Amino acid sequence: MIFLTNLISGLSLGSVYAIIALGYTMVYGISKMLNFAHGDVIMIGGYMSFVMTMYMGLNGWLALLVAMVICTLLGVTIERLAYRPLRGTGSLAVLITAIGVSYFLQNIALLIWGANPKMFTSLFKGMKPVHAAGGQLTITPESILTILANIVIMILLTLFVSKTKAGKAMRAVSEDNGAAQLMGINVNQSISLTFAIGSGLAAVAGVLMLSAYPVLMPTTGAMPGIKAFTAAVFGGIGSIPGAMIGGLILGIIEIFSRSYISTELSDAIVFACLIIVLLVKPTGLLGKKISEKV
Amino acid sequence: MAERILKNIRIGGLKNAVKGNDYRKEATISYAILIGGYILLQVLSAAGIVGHNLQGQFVPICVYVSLAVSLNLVVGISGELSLGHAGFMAVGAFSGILMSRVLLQSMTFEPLILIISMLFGAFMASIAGFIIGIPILGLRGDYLAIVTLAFGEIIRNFMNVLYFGFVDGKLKFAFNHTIEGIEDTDRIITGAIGATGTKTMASFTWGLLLCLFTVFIVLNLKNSKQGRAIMSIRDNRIAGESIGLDVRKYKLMAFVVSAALAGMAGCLFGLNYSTLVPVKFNFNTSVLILVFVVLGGVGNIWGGIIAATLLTILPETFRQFADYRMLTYAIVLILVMICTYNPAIKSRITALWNKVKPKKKDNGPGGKPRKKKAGKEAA
Amino acid sequence: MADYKKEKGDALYEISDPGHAYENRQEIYYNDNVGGRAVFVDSKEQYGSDEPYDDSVYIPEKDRDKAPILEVKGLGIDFGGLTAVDNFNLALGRTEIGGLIGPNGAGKTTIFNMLTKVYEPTRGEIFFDGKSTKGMNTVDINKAGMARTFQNIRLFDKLTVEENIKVALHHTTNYGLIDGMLHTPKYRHEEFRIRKEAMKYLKIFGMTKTADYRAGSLPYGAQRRLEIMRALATKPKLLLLDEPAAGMNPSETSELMETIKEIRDRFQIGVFLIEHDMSLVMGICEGIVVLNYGRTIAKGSAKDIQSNPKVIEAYLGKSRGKMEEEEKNEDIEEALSKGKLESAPSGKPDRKEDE
Amino acid sequence: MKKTWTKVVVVALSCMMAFVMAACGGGGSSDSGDNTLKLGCTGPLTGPAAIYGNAVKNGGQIAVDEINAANPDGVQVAWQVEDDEADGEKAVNAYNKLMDDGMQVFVGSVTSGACVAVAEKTNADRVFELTPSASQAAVTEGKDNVFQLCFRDPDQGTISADYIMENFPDAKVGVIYNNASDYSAGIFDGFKKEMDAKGREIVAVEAFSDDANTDFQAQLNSMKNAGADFVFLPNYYTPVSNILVQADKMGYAPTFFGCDGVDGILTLEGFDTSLAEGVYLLTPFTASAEDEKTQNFVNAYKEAYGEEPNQFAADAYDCVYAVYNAFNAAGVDTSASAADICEALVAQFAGGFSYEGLTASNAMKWQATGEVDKMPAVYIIEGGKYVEK
Repeated sequence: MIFLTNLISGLSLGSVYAIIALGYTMVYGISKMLNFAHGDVIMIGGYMSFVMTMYMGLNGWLALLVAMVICTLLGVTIERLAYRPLRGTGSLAVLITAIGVSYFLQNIALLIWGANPKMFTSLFKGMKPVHAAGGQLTITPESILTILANIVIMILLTLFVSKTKAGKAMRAVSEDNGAAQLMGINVNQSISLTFAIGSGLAAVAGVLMLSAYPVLMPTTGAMPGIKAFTAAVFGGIGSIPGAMIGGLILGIIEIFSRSYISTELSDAIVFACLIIVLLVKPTGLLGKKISEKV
Repeated sequence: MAERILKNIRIGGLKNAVKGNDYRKEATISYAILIGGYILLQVLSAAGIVGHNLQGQFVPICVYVSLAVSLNLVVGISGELSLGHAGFMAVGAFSGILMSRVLLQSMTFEPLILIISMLFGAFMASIAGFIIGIPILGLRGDYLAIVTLAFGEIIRNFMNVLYFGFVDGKLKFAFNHTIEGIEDTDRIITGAIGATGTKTMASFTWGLLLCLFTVFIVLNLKNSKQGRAIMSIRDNRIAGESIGLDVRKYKLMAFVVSAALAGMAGCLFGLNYSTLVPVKFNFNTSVLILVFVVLGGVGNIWGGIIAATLLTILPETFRQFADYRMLTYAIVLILVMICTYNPAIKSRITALWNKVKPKKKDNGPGGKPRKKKAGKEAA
Repeated sequence: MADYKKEKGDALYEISDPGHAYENRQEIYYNDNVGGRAVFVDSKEQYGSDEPYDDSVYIPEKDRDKAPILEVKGLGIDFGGLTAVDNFNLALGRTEIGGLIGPNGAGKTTIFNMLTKVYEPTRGEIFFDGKSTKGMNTVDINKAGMARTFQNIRLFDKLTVEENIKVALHHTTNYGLIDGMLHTPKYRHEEFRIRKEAMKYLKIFGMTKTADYRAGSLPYGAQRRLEIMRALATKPKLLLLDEPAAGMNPSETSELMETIKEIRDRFQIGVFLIEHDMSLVMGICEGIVVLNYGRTIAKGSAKDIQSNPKVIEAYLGKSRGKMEEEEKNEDIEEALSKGKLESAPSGKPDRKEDE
Repeated sequence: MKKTWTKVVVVALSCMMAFVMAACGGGGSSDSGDNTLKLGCTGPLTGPAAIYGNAVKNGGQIAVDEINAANPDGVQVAWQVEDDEADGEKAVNAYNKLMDDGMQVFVGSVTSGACVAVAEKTNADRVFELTPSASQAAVTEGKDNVFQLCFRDPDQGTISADYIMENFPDAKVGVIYNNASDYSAGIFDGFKKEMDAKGREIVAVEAFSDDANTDFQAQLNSMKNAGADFVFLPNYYTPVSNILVQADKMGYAPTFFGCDGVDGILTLEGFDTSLAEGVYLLTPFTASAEDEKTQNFVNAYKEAYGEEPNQFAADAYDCVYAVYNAFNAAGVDTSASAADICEALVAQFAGGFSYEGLTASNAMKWQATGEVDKMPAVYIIEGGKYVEK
């Protein structure tokens, strides 16, 4: 029973990672950059949702919608102002800029909302957790709905990328930027769209994460950001199903190592697993093989 | 066969050709900046012009300069992105502190203790670098970067559960819990609380020596058989293999030397403060060092020296902005990156500069119009 | 040009077997063109009626008293389900200049990649200098004495010309990491020596004045030349050149031809080259292999190849080849002997084998 | 080439600018004509620990404003807080900046790690130091000029252990602590020592780290499985609030016992205070205490900053008053050098000076080692309020 409880909480944590990782992986796929500010977009999404529910009195779901819109705009703005001027100058310059953006978002949140943490009200406040097996097994609505949300997002995203014109354009740009441009695809638009989707998802991930783990601070997004990045690499960065699998596995490893091995070293174990996977499969579980033309 | 030189060979004009790296010039500039800066600051300090705040940063500046130079060995010269440099710094710092505490039991001559501690820190960090280096060398690009990040975090995680201390004058070690029967004052490293009671020995002069040594090693290595091999592999791995370069060996070499130098710098850093916590060596610190390298120009040693100095001082100078300090820092960081790397803005600055600058003929020595090669450098 | 036998079926040679003195071997080496494996047969009667061509290997007379530098038996590689190269056989004399030609996408570079172990062959064996290269990697191959250049030039762009050659000399540069980091007297001595050596190569190729320039910023022709120099600096026994004349004008090409011959003569090594420029191939290659769709379609001297209908067909396409064979033959012969003939039937742009 | 020179110019210009700005900081001097005592403090105003630094900054400011308003003709107090991001290196930088600005007494640092690094400097520079909240033993160790106003971490652990053993003799005690936090690990250290010494078993010990401080289900499950019906939480209120929320979802309801770090949990914005019902905490200060002093402070704080003060703010408030009182008692002049003030204040603090403040039920006194003698009180949260036990 404990095993099952752990499994569910692992899947739920993993689902959060997976949704965040989607943003990482899509942005990486299309612009080959590590967007370290992605975690902080989650934090902004959380604050937005918090502000909407606490100060504006909006319903949680409506607040989520508003947060998604704001994060989408934020993501597009960041791309436009900070990343686009550096496109084509190599991943390092953009990486550092992304870190600058991350500092910026954290500090602006600190200035606006102060250093005191906020307790986030769960999106599923009305629902009660289910206890089974004499209190041994606990199923919280947050965990189940997070897992469900993850699956729905995955399906929608996969459909979007494979079926719609915009999605196909995105794939084309990730495959070959230059060729896509020659084929008349608006590369800027595709990249903006990717950032928009990734950031919108970040807001969803933020709200889901905070529903389960409610402490909201300006630095809330940093560590989940890094973990999700790890998850994206784990699954093969650039691959959408990879992000999902990577996120889930990472969440499960984290919870299980904490439960059965060591609470102190759980992060070390997560990262060690990542290294082992990369040793066996150098481009992650579902990553494309890198081949060099000779 | 007679020594016959092939005739009539046209190699084409060298109009567009660019002179290569001038090692002597690079070294001269680097040493001049270091020694000049040292003398300048010492004079200013003696004259009372430099305040406590800046004086207090002399050692950390030296440490960061040294870290930037050593990271440049991996990022610039070997061409791999490393996000775990702070991990090696941590290994060097904690093992160096440990060594200094042990030596202080029996020795009193501080310079010798400092040197031995730094060498020990470098040694331990190089071992860490070696262990980490072996598995990751088959990886490339961003995958290698994430693994260095992961290792940096693992090292820090382990530091959180490491305990060292003296019990009855003997060095004891524990893992995951406190040491039995230890007095507070005999603790050396206490898990997440870190190292306390360290005797501070670092000084600006030691910092300068560290920087000089690091620059000396890195520049020498660059201009040697090994350095050329490392750079060749960066420029073209397949061609490197085709002329018989053992890619793994040379990558490992760059990694280990860089780790050792980082360990040395970490040790000096550790011995500059009476306390040191493992959290100090988190991802942010790794990134900070990377920012020095990128801002100073990937592969450019003296650029890294200046960038490290500048970016260490910068947040302090922003104290007058009070609450907006770190926000200002973030904005400056973004703007500087865009200004130095965006092709359009860059060319505008260049044009502006050309108007001001006295005319010079031809490509001067050391000229490196990198144009759009930044992408390649980064890859 | 070195003398070698041109008659069909005549040019049999005695091959060496690893571990045995080649003199002891008396077997005659043929090739089963259909079965995909090299076989040893006593006579060529086994060949069916389906227009067998002689797949025996030509070795220039001057090299026949020595074991071939390179022997390839039944080499093949599959990518996924696709057979890129199949049943490739070759023997190359110690100081022979051999040519490998074929339309784009025929698998020429793939063969080079297999020889240098960039790709591990799926089938077949490679004997270099009498030793099987099984289990060797690219680095080992180079250490054993095979050096190559690349179709798309692969220089160490940010290093200077001189450094590019010094890197290639690293095996003979005798100092360790500590010497390198501290610049000990040993370092100085060795660096002085290899600098002189590097300059010697530059002098041979007339490129001394480029020594301090970045390799990546040199004009194209100089880059090609530097790549050859760099390969030579590893002191190979066999030099593989992948389209050395690509992008060169006719006069540069003829200079290159001289250079290649000069290299062979001066260093007494074998040269095996891929080239589309027929003037170069026909001009200097002593033995030529023609490849199409991963299979050998012809072997022999320049003259054999020029008149081989299969070669003509491969270069012009089947229907035209057959229908207009009579009329076209002469033109093609002319083209083959004089100029470039790069178009392939598939018409695909120059494909670089990958994955 | 052009690029290089562009860079050189940009870099050189900004370098010069930075040096000028940094050097300018050194212009301040201590002997300003007016009768002002310059207090300085460093604390995390940004980063994950920003809440503590900001509380100290604000709490100190309240005390300073009160003092300055009360004695317009007497000694005035200036209060300057610099950001140290809870990092030793930055703290030393911030301290040096304060020195440049003419600080005479150091009332910091806020966090232990940073404070130990700074204490080394104040000891060398002979600047009197009274820290509001750096509770590690190493802060004062071997430094005659450094005093603490807060409990030492291990002492809190010891007192907690004693209280638990006395009042909950049958409870099965589990502990969840932050092994990456010196505060938490320090308290646990003292707690475990005391429990071991008295032969009381701890049924389960689980740790977490700052990097993984969101999901506590594994730790809570482990507590549950070990049968712990009493969980000691020597943590700050942020993780504690998280733990309470998750325990509630799991349906796990042991008695929770926290230390002074838990104070503030009731005013956490958005927190459902019903979850904290029945939580014990051992703290020298709560904002709901009814004495006049506390109420005045709390009201002033709320008015100025729109939130309830936590223990850090109260500590800072006490620190400023303690230093101010001791300074007046010592009879030094504000024009004296920091070193002279230091000697006078050390003599006061080590010589039986006592101060009645917000953060102790008795009058605080200091030992020469820098430790404070004060008694904490145990509170229980009932009806959304701290009720003294």
